[in-house]
Amino acid sequence: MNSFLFKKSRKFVVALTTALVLSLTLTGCGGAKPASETTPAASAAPNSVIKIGVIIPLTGPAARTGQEFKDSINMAFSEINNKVGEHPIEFKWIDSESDAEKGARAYESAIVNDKITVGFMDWHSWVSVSCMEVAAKYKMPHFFSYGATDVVNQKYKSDPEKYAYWMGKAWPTPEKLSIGYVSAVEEAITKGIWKPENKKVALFGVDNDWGRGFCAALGEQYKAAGWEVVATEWVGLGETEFYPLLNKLKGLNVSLVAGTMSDPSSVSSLIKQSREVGLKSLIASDGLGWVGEWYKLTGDASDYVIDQIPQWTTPEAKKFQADFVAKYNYEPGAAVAGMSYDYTKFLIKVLEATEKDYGAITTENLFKAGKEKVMTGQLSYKDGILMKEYKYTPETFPDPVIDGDHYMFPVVQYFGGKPNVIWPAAFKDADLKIPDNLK
Amino acid sequence: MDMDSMQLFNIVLTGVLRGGLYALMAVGLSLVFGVMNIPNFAHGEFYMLGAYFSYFTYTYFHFGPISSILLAAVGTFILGAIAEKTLFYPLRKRSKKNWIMNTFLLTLGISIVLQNGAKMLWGNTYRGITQYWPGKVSIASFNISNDRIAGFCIAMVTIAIFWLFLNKTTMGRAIRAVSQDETGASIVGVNLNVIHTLTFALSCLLAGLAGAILLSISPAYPFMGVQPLYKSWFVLILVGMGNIGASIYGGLLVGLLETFAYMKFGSGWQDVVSLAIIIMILIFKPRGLFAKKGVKSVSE
Amino acid sequence: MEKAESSLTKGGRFIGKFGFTPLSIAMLFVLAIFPLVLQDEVITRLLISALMLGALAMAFDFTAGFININNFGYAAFWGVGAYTSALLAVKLGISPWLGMLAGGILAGLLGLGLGFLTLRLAGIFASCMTWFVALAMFAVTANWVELTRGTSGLSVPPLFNTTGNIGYFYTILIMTVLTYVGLKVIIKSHIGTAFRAIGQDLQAAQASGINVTKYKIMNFTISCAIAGVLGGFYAHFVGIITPTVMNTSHTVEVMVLSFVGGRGTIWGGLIAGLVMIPSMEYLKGLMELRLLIYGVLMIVVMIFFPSGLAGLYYKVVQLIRKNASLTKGKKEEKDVRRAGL
Amino acid sequence: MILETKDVCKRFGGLKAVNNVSLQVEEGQIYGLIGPNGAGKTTLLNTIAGVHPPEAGKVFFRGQDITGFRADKICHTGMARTFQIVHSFQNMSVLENVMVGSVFGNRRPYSKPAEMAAEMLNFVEFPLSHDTLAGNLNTIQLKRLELARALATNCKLLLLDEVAAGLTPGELIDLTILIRKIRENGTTIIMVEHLMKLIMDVCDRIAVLCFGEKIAEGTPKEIMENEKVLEAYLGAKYVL
Repeated sequence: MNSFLFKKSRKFVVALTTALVLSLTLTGCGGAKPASETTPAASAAPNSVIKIGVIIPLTGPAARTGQEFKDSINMAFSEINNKVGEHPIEFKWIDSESDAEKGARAYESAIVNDKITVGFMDWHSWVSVSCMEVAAKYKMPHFFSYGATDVVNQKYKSDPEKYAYWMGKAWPTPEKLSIGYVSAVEEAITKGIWKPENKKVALFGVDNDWGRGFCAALGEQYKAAGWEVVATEWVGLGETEFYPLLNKLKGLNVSLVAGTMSDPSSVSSLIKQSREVGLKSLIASDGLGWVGEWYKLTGDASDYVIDQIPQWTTPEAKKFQADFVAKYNYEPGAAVAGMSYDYTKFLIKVLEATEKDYGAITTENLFKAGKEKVMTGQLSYKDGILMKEYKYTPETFPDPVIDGDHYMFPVVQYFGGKPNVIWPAAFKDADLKIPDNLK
Repeated sequence: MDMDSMQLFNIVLTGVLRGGLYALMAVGLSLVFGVMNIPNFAHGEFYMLGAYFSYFTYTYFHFGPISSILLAAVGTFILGAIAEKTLFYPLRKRSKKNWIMNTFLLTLGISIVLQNGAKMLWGNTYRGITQYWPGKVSIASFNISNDRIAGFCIAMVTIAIFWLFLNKTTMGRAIRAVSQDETGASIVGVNLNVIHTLTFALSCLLAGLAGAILLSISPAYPFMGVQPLYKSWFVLILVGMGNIGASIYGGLLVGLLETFAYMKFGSGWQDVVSLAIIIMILIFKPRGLFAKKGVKSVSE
Repeated sequence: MEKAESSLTKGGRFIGKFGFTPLSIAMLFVLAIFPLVLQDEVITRLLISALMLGALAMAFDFTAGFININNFGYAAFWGVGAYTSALLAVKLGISPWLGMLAGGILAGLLGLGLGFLTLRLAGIFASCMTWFVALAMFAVTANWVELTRGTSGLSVPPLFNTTGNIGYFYTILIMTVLTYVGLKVIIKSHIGTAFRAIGQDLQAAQASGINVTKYKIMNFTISCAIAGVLGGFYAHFVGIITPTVMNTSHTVEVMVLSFVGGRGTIWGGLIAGLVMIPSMEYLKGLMELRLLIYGVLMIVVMIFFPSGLAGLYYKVVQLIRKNASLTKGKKEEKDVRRAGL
Repeated sequence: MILETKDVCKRFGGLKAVNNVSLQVEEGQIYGLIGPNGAGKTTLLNTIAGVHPPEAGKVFFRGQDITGFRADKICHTGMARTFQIVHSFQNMSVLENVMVGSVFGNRRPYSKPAEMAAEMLNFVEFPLSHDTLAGNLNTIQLKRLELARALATNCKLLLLDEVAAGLTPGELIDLTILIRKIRENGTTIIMVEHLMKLIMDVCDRIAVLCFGEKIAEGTPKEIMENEKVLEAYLGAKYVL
């Protein structure tokens, strides 16, 4: 009886201790907050810390992308010793877990508990939409989120006053870019480089906001150029089996297969298998080069494939790429790591301008700077490693200005894993090449 | 060939190739459910581990394709045995009450641990290879990569060996005996602990083998196991739980069904269509398609 | 557990009818004034999440812990409620409050239909079928772009036009309490006896005249309807929904809560929600390690504490009673025996 | 006639568990079903009680064709049963267990099901407190509990499946008295039993099953003298 009781009570003590520790942790974390209700004046001091809240998916399905964001942002800031002027920079990595609710909650927590000075970045459109609400509520300027699709634009336009805190998208709605695919192909046809058997195109897209938006736009643009869209195929995220799809496309006998997929395993499988089944079409695969390791996965099957993507073309870009590999030991993708590096530099520029023009780097002043300088196009960023100029105007807002002189992805064709820029004319390395079996 | 028969040939060809690997996965899942009554939701994670094993042996240690794949099988076998000994064995010792549900949640926990453990260890990078055996084979106007043919053959040979093992060896007979009547088997002197460990490890081996074979098609990634898991459950429900032999047909059938739905309705709707069909089948045949004596009925 | 109540006063017996004890009333009171005292939006938001998932876990337990069927497609019903309410508000301008109700009704009807299809099947098979149907529902939501905007997501008008979270908090608090009381009242009624009988011994239940299928479907429908209403709340709370609300991962989240809390108790899931959701949030810095801990916790609970937090609580109660009885002298053995279960 | 089966058949796979069995049970009888192991007694009982419908043949209860009725519906028509391997609701109290019968087993539920349940527990002389948890009972106690639960459905016909297994001689006497008492209250009983002593003591009529077929029927005395029966039992012994 006694030993039984002893055994039980030991369990009880363990349980009680656990409960106690747990509740203490919770109250400890929770209780600390009201006490640190500091005034904004503290952050206005000359060498006060600037806290940047970066929303990225660090866990969950898109964690790979989040990692690239994190590393490239760290790189950009480490180049200025994590200091803007006299102000040390501190990051608050806000894990969105690719979930609208968790993202919004984490963002709110970063604003309230961690007292971030400014918000930065984001990857998913749906996280953007729910975080826009939080930014508006706390009047927190949030710069350069990727969340590209039209839901974000629509939300912004529904109440530009309220959502003015969502300071510009880093990636425009897909249709603004995709025209490159049409232009590049049309150019080759007019030049007589390619005489396609027919003007039939089949589209494929990853089955999410990105893929749907992109294919819808691309379809319209091809139709406008006189092409017939004979099929549109949606592919589940993470799908790696494309024999049925490819054989179907092969049966349709189209000259061109164009589309996009966002995860590397899918897109590399598609490309590899297109070679295996002997698909006789030119392939335009948007996003093949998004993640660094793609060539290891596709091998030479990627030859002749067209992609529209920022490239490590400039010497600065190549240097960044090499530095990145040296530091983090994996291949960065230009569209993620490269662009987020540029946008981080842009943010630094905004921070510096705010200090210069408005006196102190505070949340309020950053909002003012954003509204008065960035949104109007007065403040733009020209030293990017990928784009000529990152600029917003009231007309394009929340998207950046898209054209050959500003923000434009070149269209490239891969050979041996290396890109040849084939469009626009200004950057051109070479003409479009047509595989032998298509001539 | 005219268009229609081309289509049909296409469906059959891709469906069979795809189904062969579903079968490999499903046989393992079915085995563990039939013998141990464990609905294993961590099966996909052993598939994932198999892919990683063969990736590392192939690219880092430069083993040949066959030995990489075999090493992956051995590796997952050992991991499976460890998992059984350290997790399921203690649970069985403690209580068999509500066993199916408890083990179901236990495997869910294992799956979370393995996924995130893999992510911590190997990061979020996709680790794949272009091909084990470069080149392709042409049948009529269709091309199939050597990897797929080889993969399908390995899957079929494995299943054949496995079948022989279950039916012709003492150990295999013991496993089957346990699946039919655990108490009866233990009375005639079958050591249940050994059988359970062996069964679980074998099931993991099959999953790991599938992951290794498919490495050139789907690169190793911490969360790659989810889809194959869905698919193998699909197969299991369709043919009747614990019906190990029928899982092979079931795998092929689901492969064909999916390819068909894929062709006719597009990728987005393929799950809906094949599900609808499976639900219809189950309404009329609640014991699954290949009901036979001793199969656990899905109906009460 | 019923025994403890019988010795209480009249008032105690009254609240006991609704499944409360003085302790739980006190806890509820603390919870209710917590956001007012603390005035912290983040904690309030966290509590809203915890309550919502806790309520879902309770409704999940209503099926899993009583009729012994794990609705592995639970998140899909939650999602159906979310989409129904959201679409009614977006397309027809219907008030979110009515929308939530409609979401509940639609989810309940779907549960009814699915129940007819699957509940003839035994345990794990029924679970698998609900899971497959949920996967199909997910695919339909993602592919029916004209209606749902597919994976782009649907912007949803908020429930309150204020910036604070306090309104949401009290809404979900009331919904949670109503869920709890409603489920508890059902459980304590004869219908509840039928559920428990089915869950504990199907054959005996049937032989004693219980129409097993009818009660299973009834149970399933109620549980799904609650998920629907809560889904409606979620949609208007978070402001955007994508088909990912129907993801299996959400079902797993709810299931873990209800199992860690303790099966067949109803309140276990809520307590687990209130303990685990904040803990997970504060462990966020650990990244994958946090999920690893989560997995390990599940394994440990399944092997060593299959009765969950509730089991732990009853053990504590049993211990206290035992100590009391030791001082008071000998008490009836059966009391102690009962408290253990 | 309260129950009649006409040429009932039930197969499992290729095995004919019950083959063309016809029984007639008169109201107020205690009817015994005996036979060697695997003779199909429990299967026959299950077929009558609606656990699985017969593949061929008909079952009539109080003049009504109940073939293929679900178990719960059959219970509502006034037929209750106990199980060979006891089935109870482990996490419910004894009283609640019996209340399941009194609440759901009757077509018209009692206004006071708890009292009815308590009455039934007293009737079967349940030895422990009514709020003991069923999970804590031993098999003998569970059998009593099952009996009370079946009686609480206010049945006209009671099917007993090996209710005496494992009893001491003293308990057996109690049970014999109890079974007679149940019959005196107007309930007909069909019992499957291995204990010959009990069967011969209480039964009015006995049917003998062997390999799924009815090989004999009659009064206890007739059965004891039936050669086929002796052969079946002896034969069975040799097989064993």
